[in-house]
Formats: sequence, C-alpha cells, structure tokens
Amino acid sequence: MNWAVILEPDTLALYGEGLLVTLQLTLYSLGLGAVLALACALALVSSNAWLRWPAQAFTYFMRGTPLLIQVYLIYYGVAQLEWVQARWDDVWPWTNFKEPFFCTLLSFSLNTAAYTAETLAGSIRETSKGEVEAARAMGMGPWLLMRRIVLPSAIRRMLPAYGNEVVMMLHSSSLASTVPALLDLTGAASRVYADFYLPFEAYLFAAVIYLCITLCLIAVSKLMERRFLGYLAPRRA
Amino acid sequence: MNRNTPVKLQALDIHKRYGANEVLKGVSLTAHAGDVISIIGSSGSGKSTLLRCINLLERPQQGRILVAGEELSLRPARDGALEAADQKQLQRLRTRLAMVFQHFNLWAHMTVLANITEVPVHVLGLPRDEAVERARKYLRLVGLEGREDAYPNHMSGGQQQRVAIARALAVEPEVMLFDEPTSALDPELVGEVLRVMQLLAQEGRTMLVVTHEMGFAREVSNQVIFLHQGLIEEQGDPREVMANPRSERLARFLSGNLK
Amino acid sequence: MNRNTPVKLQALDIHKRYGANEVLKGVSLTAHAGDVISIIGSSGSGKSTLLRCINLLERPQQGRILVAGEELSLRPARDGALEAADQKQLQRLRTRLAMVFQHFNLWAHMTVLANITEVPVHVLGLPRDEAVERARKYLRLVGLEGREDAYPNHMSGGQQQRVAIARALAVEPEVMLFDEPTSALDPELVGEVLRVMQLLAQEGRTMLVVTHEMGFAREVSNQVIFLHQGLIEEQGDPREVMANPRSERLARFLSGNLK
Amino acid sequence: MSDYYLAILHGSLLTVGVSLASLAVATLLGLAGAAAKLSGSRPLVWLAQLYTTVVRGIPELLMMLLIFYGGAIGLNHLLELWGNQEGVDLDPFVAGVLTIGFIYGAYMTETFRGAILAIPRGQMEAAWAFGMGRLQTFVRITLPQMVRYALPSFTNNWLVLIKATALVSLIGLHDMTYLAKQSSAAVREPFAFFLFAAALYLVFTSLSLWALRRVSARYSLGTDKVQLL
Amino acid sequence: ADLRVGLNPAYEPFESKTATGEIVGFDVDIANALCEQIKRKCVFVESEWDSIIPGLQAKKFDVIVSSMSITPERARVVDFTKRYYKTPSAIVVKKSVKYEGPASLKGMKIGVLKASTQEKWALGELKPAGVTVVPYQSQNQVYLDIQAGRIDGTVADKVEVNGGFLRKPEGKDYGYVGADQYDVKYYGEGIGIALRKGQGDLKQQLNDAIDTIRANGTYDKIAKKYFDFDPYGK
Ligand SMILES: Nc1ncnc2c1ncn2[C@@H]1O[C@H](COP(=O)(O)OP(=O)(O)OP(=O)(O)O)[C@@H](O)[C@H]1O
Ligand SMILES: Nc1ncnc2c1ncn2[C@@H]1O[C@H](COP(=O)(O)OP(=O)(O)OP(=O)(O)O)[C@@H](O)[C@H]1O
Ligand SMILES: [Mg+2]
Ligand SMILES: [Mg+2]
Repeated sequence: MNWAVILEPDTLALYGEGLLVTLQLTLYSLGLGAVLALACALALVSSNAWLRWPAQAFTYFMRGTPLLIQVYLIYYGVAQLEWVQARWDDVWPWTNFKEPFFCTLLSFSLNTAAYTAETLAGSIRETSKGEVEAARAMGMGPWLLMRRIVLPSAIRRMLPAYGNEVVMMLHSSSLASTVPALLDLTGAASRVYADFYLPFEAYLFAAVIYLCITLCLIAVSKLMERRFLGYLAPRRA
Repeated sequence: MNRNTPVKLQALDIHKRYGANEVLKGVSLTAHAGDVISIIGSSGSGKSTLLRCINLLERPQQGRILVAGEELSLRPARDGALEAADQKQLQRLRTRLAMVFQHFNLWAHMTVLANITEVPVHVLGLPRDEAVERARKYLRLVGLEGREDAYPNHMSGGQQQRVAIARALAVEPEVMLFDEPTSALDPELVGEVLRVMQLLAQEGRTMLVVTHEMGFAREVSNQVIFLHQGLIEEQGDPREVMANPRSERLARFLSGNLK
Repeated sequence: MNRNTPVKLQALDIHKRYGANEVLKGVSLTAHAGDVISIIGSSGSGKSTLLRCINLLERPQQGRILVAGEELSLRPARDGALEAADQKQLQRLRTRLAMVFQHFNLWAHMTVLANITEVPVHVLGLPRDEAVERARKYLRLVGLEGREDAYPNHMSGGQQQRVAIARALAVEPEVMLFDEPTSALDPELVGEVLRVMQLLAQEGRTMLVVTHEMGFAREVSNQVIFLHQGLIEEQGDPREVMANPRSERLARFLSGNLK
Repeated sequence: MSDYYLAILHGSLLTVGVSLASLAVATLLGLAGAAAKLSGSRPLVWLAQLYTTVVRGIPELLMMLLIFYGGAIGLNHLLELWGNQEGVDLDPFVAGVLTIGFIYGAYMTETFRGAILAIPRGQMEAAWAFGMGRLQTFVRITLPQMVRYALPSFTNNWLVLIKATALVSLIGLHDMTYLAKQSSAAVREPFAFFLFAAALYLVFTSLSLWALRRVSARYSLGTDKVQLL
Repeated sequence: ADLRVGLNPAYEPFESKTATGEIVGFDVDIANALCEQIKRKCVFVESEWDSIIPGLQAKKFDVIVSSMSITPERARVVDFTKRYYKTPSAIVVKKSVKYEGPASLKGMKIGVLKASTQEKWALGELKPAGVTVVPYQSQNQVYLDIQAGRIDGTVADKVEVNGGFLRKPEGKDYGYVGADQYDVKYYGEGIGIALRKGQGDLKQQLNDAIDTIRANGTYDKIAKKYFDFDPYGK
C-alpha cells in the first residue's frame, strides 16, 4: 500500500474538489427531489385519474430505467434535438441544458423524486383509518387533513426508508462522472487510480470519505427518528 | 323532546348495508336543541354505524341528513351508496358536529394538547392562545390537567378516552355524537363526565349518545332509542320506556343488567 | 379467598415507574385456584400496568412473580428495570396465563377463527381440527357463531371485545388476566360474559379482572383490590369492602356510581 | 446487428438470475438485521448497526472489488505461503449474488425496521402475552403485517437492485448492461443498445410491479384503505 | 498450459465482440500469434476496464493484451513487455479551421478521454495556448458532444477517431490537423502486454516472440488486415 501519494497536497485537493461536487449534487438533488416527490405523491394518492396517471407513468419510467441512462438522455439526448440546439445559446431555460451541472442535477432530482414519491405515497396510504376519520368528522377538508394529519404522520413513518434513499442518492451521485467536466468524489478517485495506478488506495480513500458522510447522514436520521418517532416507541421506563 | 326548541339534527330513513349484511333498515331520528338522545341496543346492532352515517363517515345506501335545517346534498356514487354532492357543504356541516369515537382515534403523532387545539386552530380559525386556553379548560373538566405534553400511546385507556372527549368538547359544536364515551372510565369519572354532559345539554347543545350505561340513559337523556335488527324497536321518554318495556326484546336486553 | 386450594399466582412488591411517574409503589397479591380477584381503581391508577407487569409485558423496577409456585427468574437490565433472565421460562409461564387486553389487540391480518386458533395450534400444539372445534365452542359462548371468517376491523367494538375474550378462553389457561373485559358490551352481554366467568371460576380457574363494573366486583369476585396512588388502598371480601369502605377515597370512588 | 440484440436478451437472463438470487439473500439478511435491531439485545443491535452503517457507507463498486478481488488476492497470498501456485477461483455468480445480497440486505434492514415500527405494538404484545416466542411472534404476527408497510420501500430497493446487478460485470459476468456496452462499442452506436437494455429493465419493472401488487393485495386483507384526495 | 489473456473488448478495431459473442481484433490476432510462438494456447477472458488490473493480480488471467499504454504509474504495479504497437494521435476539428500550431485553436473547447495520454498531451500543449480541455468518460461521449455543438473538436488516437467519427456521416465536416503525435513525453513507449510482477520468464518469452513475429512477417500480415499503415510506430 502506498498512501504517501494520496496524502500529497495536489491529490488531496483533487479529492476535496470531488467531495464538494458530490455534496452539492446530493444535497441539491435531495432538496429539489423532495419538493417534486411531495407533489408527485399527492398525485399518486389522488382519486383523480388525470393527476394519478401522469404521476404513475413518471415513477414507472424513473424507477424502471437505470439512472445512468436518464443522465445520458438528459445530457446527450436533449442536446441532439435541433429544436433545443437552436435556442440553447440564448433562450432560457434551454441555456441550462448546455451546463453539465444543471443536466446532472435535473436527472438526479427527477430520479430521487420518483423513488421518494412512491415511498411517501405508500406511507400515506397506510395512515390509520381511524385518525383520518377523526379529522374528517371534525370538518377538516382534504387539504387540511393532508397537511395537518396525514403528511406529518406519514412522513414520520417513512423516515427509516427515506434514510435509505438519501444514502443511495449519495452513492448514485458518483454517476456524475458520466458527464464531462464534473469531477465528483468517485471521479476524483478514478482519476487518482488512473494517474498512479493505485486501485485500492485510491478507492479506499474515497470510500472512507463516503463512509464519513454516510455516518453523518445516519446520525442525522437517528436524531430525527428520536425526535419525531417518539410516540411509536414502547413505553419507556 | 324539547318540541319548542329548533330542530338541530334530522336523519331520515337511513339504510346501510355491508355486503349482504343489512345493518340499518330505515332508521329516522330528530333532535332538537338541548336534546340528549341515548341510543341503546345490543352489540353489533348498528349504533356506531348510525352515528357514522350521520356525519357521512359511512355512506348510507339511502337516507337524508339535515343539520340545523340544512339538508346535506347527497348523490348516488357508482357503487350505489350515497356520497356528498358538495364537499364544501359536507365539511361545513361536519364542523357543526363533533364526534367521540368508540376507539378514540386520537392522532398518535400529536401530544394531548396538540390533539385538542388542532381543530379549533386549523378548522375554526381560533387564535392559538385562545385555543390553548380552551383546551386547558376542557382538560381540567375531564381531570387531565398537567398531561398536556404526553402522547396518546403513553396514556391509560381511560385517559385516552378523556382526551377524546376533551377534543370533541373543545370544538364547542351544536351537535355532539358520542360513541360510548364512558366505556373505559371508572364509576367516579363516569359520574363526572355525565355531569359535564348534563351541563352542556342545559346550555342548549344537542347530543346523541350511544351508551351501555342504562343509568345514564335513564338519568341524563330525555329520549331513548332502542335499536334492534336494523330498526328502531322502541323509542320515547327513557324513564317510561325503561321501566315498562313494551317489547319482549327490550325487556330481555335490560334484564341482563347486573347492577 | 380459597385458602384451601393451591396458590396459582403471586406478585410480590411490584414497583413500576415511567420516568418520574411512579405508577406502582409496591403492590402484592396472591391468587389461589378458583379465586376471582377484581382490581378496581380510578383511571390511570395503574390497573393495566399491574396486569402487564404480571406477564412481564412491562418490566417492573422491582418485584417477584410466581406462577403456580414457580418463580419467574428476573435480572436487572441496564436501565435498572427487571427483565426475564430466561426467555424460555418466561414463554412457558406465559402460556399458563392468558390475557384480554383493554384495547383487545386482535391480530388484524387474521380472521376471527384464525385469531382464536392461533395460540392453541401454534403454541400449545393442538391438532388444527380440535382447535377449530374449541374456537367454535367459545365463539358460541360469546354469541359470535357464524362470524368466523370476518376480519376484526370489520366488526363492531363489542364484537371485537368478545373475540378477544374467546381468544383468551380458548387457551384454557390456569390463570386469566382480564383488562376491562366488558367495557364495550351491552348489559345483556355483560351478564352473559360474567356468567361464563363464574362458570370458569367454579371449574377452579383463577382470574384477575380489572373492572369498572361494581356489580361484577360485588357479585362474581371473591376478593376485591382497590388501587390508589400506586398502592393497595383496600382489599378484602367485595361485599364487605364495598358496603363499608373504610377509606374515604374508596367511598368517594364508589359514590360516583350513577347506577 | 440483430444478433447483438439477441445476445443482450440472452444476457438479461443472467441479470434476472442474479437479481432474484440476490433479492433472496438481501431479504433474509434484511429480516435478520431488522429483527436484530429491534431485539433490544445490545450486542445484536450493535452488530446490525455496524452492518448497515458500513455497508451503506461504502460505494457498491468498491465493495464488489474489495470482496471479489481483495478476497481472491488475499486468499492467493495465503495459498502461496502454503506453496500453492495455481490460485483459487471464486465462482463469480456466487460471489456476485452474495455481494449484492450483502449490500442490499443493509438497505432492506432499514426498510423492514421502519415497517415493523409502524405496526401497532399491541399486536406483538398480544402474541408475547400468549407465550409465543420471539421468533414465532416475528414469523406469525410481525411479518405478515409488516409486508403492507414495507412494500413501497421494498419495491424501490428491488428496482434499484435489479439495476445494480450490472456491477457483476466487474467480476466477469456478462449481464445485459455489460453486453449493451460491448455491443455499442463494437458497432460504434452510442444509444441504440442502451435504450434496448432500458426497455428490458422496464419490462422487468412491469412484471415486478404486477407481482408486488398482488402480494400487497394478499397482505392487505382485513385492512381498509381510505381514499384521501 | 493455456495462457489466459485478459482484455476489455470495447475498443474497436483492437478488441471487440461480434454479435455471436466472438472476440476479434488486432490485439486478439497478435496475442494468438504470440501464443503460437511460445507454444501455448491463448484463452481470452473478458474483464471490465476498471477491474482489469485487480483481475490480473487476483490470477483471473496471466497477461493483459488490451491496448494498455505503458506508463510509469502502471509499471509500478505490473510488469510490461516491450511495445507491440504505437499508433499516433492527432487533433480533429472542423475542416474549415486553418491550423498553424496550437495558438490557432485559442478559445475553442476540445474534448478528450479522461485520464488518457491524449489528455496529457492536450493539457501540456493546448491548454497553455488558451484552449479549454474538457475530459470525458468515453470517447463516444466526446463525439456526441461535438455533434451537439458543446465542444469544437478532440485529440484522439487516429485509428479510434477514424473508425468512430470521421468515417461516419456526422464526421464528414471534420478532419485531422497538425502532425501525427508520437511524443514519448506524453505518449510513453506505446502499447505493451501487462503481466504480474515476478513472471520474468514469461516476459522474456513474450519479448522474444514479439521480435520474432516482427521479423518473420506475421506482424505485417495481421496489421494489413486492420490498417493501411504500420501500427508499430516510430
Ligand atoms: N410510557 C409512559 N410514559 C409515562 N407515563 C405512562 C406511560 N405509560 C403509562 N403511563 C401512565 O401510567 C399510569 C397508569 O396507567 P394504566 O394504563 O396502568 O392505568 P389504568 O389503571 O389501567 O387506567 P384505565 O382505567 O384508564 O385503563 C397512567 O397515569 C399513565 O398515564
Ligand atoms: N367495515 C365493516 N365491514 C363489514 N361489516 C361491518 C363493518 N363495520 C361494521 N360492520 C358490521 O355492522 C354491524 C353493526 O356494527 P356497529 O359497529 O354499528 O355495531 P354497534 O351497534 O356499534 O355495536 P357495539 O356496541 O359492539 O359497538 C356489525 O354486525 C358489524 O359486524
Ligand atoms: Mg359501536
Ligand atoms: Mg387500563
């Protein structure tokens, strides 16, 4: 094992740069994805077929195809359209499609939105019937019911599953290196690997960083669970 | 019956079926302001179903419902049961009814205080501090001061039931639907809760109470309805009806009473 | 108390705390074969907690539990509460106790019949057809023949409670723990269930019954325990204790009774 | 050209095989992990926590390389010390299935744990009170009720897992993604084969969703759904 | 015994897979010719590029014949034979561009394969002249972005760029500019066969075999099949 190379300032700077991209992509896409997921989940549980159908089609395609292909289609596929090429130099929002970061962020957000929406919709559907009835009987309308009773309860119950999604998104963000000019943490590792031919050192170092981020994420989700799922805990002594 | 006060609630010719099981076969009742109507009947006779039909938590196959003279507009859904034609109206009418559920149905993720202030703040639009004050008042009334921050899952059965009662009281509605509101309470508390209900009746509030407490039916209510096999078998002034049941069925029902 | 029959259950000096809230402060009771002990007390006084400590669903801070002379071996867990030292023993002793929960706790994914045959078949190892026969017998006893294939969620409150009772009876255990077994029942059914319990007592089964039915406490049980503020405030022959309560607290408790 | 499609189609069989086998491993590990996490026994909780943290913390690609190649290199070193020059060959199918199962078992653990938490506690308490053992309670009461709550997240995990099986190409198995990559390199056609592979994934997704819906219906008997909006 | 040869058949025309699953290409023919010389039978083992060196170390195969450039970094973990080919690289831009040295590309965006020798060249020679160098994960992606208009050209192996781009309809407006690049500073010694360390005998045999097939015309015969120039390079 040859760790000296990894610990050189240049190499560390490379990893640092990659870490930053990874964190940005993960956090932004989770944030954007969460907003989209909420809307999509509501459409999924709606009784209105005009809302439900598009949402179902969306999650079906996003969950049914590999993220890599989605990134590809958005970065390269959209760029092949002459219609887009004609206006991406000056017409907003098409100008964004020239940017690798935007394309990646968009595909990541859509992807995590689909998975999160299904989890949330499932959690919403399993809300205790009695609690919903209690709210209705007191005159709550569907939106108030959703906002005050169903969502707070459903989101709490989906916390463990959402923790998974967050960690998976972190790992998936390594696909960012599919897109040129974006160097994420895995990209940095593969760069070091290629430059110095130290496969285990290069990737292990990245793995340790990933592990640290994951540890933080897990700690946060543990805290959230303790804070928000206290009512489900067994009677504490 | 307070014939000289306005009609607050009418349910006319309610029919309700679960599959082939016909639970209600045409039940009608009328409640005036200040009425306390006890609904009695054996287990499974459809008492809870009746209450749930009145605020349309169950969709009856047939029937009409009027709250304070306003008829709830209903239309047949695809499966033949009736559903509300106008969601907004349904919501509005429901805010004038409050219900205590047989299984309490407290919101598990909210503390006791949040359970009680939820509807006043978010449905009725009360300012928060006013709602909190109101909540405390009713918590005191049911003997639960100081437990505001507990979660329902961490309370005893009787405590949960009292929170459910306080939640309904805090809405201060015109009509209250109580589904066995004292089933989990000890005799002392039963007495207290019943006194609270008497007070409310005197204030002119209308109450429909499903109960197994014959004492309550006799002492507090001014009308008793005996449900049997989907129909109202007997109905009238509780003292009269219960002292001299006309039907053999009611006589047997009452005789089981050990007390 | 049947001093001349063997001791079936002993709980000695049970202490139980939730956080700072000391619910049981040293409660002891002894039940002989054929004993029916009523546990009364106001809401939140720790009656359910006591029953739950006896079969170790709650871990008491202190105390000893003996079932038919065999002591449940306990050891302190990290947080200071006592836990079973030997899971196998705990399981074995639990099969000799059956419980009717205050909230019924029927298994929602099983039909009524499956709920009742579950323990006889999978814990006691009865052949299936024998268990089914037994289940039918107890269902008949609680007036639910013909509802074998319903799911608990599709039943009325009283029906669910009766299934819970049938489930406990079908285990045919030596000691039964009933937590307000008639709270959701109408007077007629209450009478029937209490008659069943009298029969069981005569067969020599031991029962601990948490109840708010003073009639039951008086008529059926041969001992009554009044829990107050974590301690046994009064205890003894029900007719005597309830006719002449020595403590002012019990007197007030009993006076609330409207009936 | 169409022969390439046939080859990819053939490779999809391997994908399905690896996926299903890994799913079985992951589900078993997930159940064990969730049971351990909720057991209350400190060493078990600790072990399960270590498992889910470390496994979810390390990128899958690296995990695959570490287990398969790291393992093989280590073994070979050992064997060389013993004088064996041939080296051992881990069976890539088994190794791939175990690795992917091992990774996704950690995710399944969290899914199942969340689902179990959502079951009303009284359901388990009733079983314990009647003398059911922990395992028996788990199998007869917890598991059947958990299915309903776990299914949405389980479905997600499964759909991710199917696609993650593409990792096995790292250890020399030719799944459909790998073949699509090879084909597009040979024909120098960047999109066609990938889209074909994506279409195959969609077919698997459709089949899975159909099957899982039936499972959901089976395990929702006795519970009522409420229409919310 | 068989000689297990690891390769990643995704680099036409050096190694790729036919529709029937057969691995073909220049490297394959060379490997077979070498095997004949050393009297062993070649068995080809496919591997992903990312795991090709770990695979060698884990004894999944004995040598790598997969167009692997000999670099000092790689040489630290594996041994290399002498080179068996070295194709030149070149700049590809629109035919309309007048090229008079790197400065004439100033302000343009040039895509290159990430971590490739061409990338090193571009960074060393073009970047100082004011050219933006954009690294890509695969050469195919470079072509896609040239098509989309995100970048203006590429620096790539001539053989690769010829088959992958110039000969296709979308490449008809593009062509080579400047001289063929062989610069050892960037491109190293060329393409060699990688072996595990400590296989000195095998390395010697393979080196001898390379010399032999160069000398006896086998090499040229194979080269003619794929190229219209001598890939052994200068
Ligand atoms: N997890 C907990 N945290 C704090 N307090 C608790 C918790 N669980 C129960 N308690 C309290 O313990 C006390 C005893 O509860 P228990 O259920 O034993 O009452 P009970 O006598 O059965 O009352 P009821 O007749 O209403 O059922 C109550 O005050 C209750 O609020
Ligand atoms: N969701 C349902 N699906 C099918 N049948 C139902 C459903 N809910 C109730 N029932 C049946 O309807 C009948 C009436 O139930 P209901 O709950 O109204 O009885 P109840 O009079 O309130 O009885 P209790 O005093 O036991 O609460 C019962 O036979 C019950 O089994
Ligand atoms: Mg009812
Ligand atoms: Mg209790």
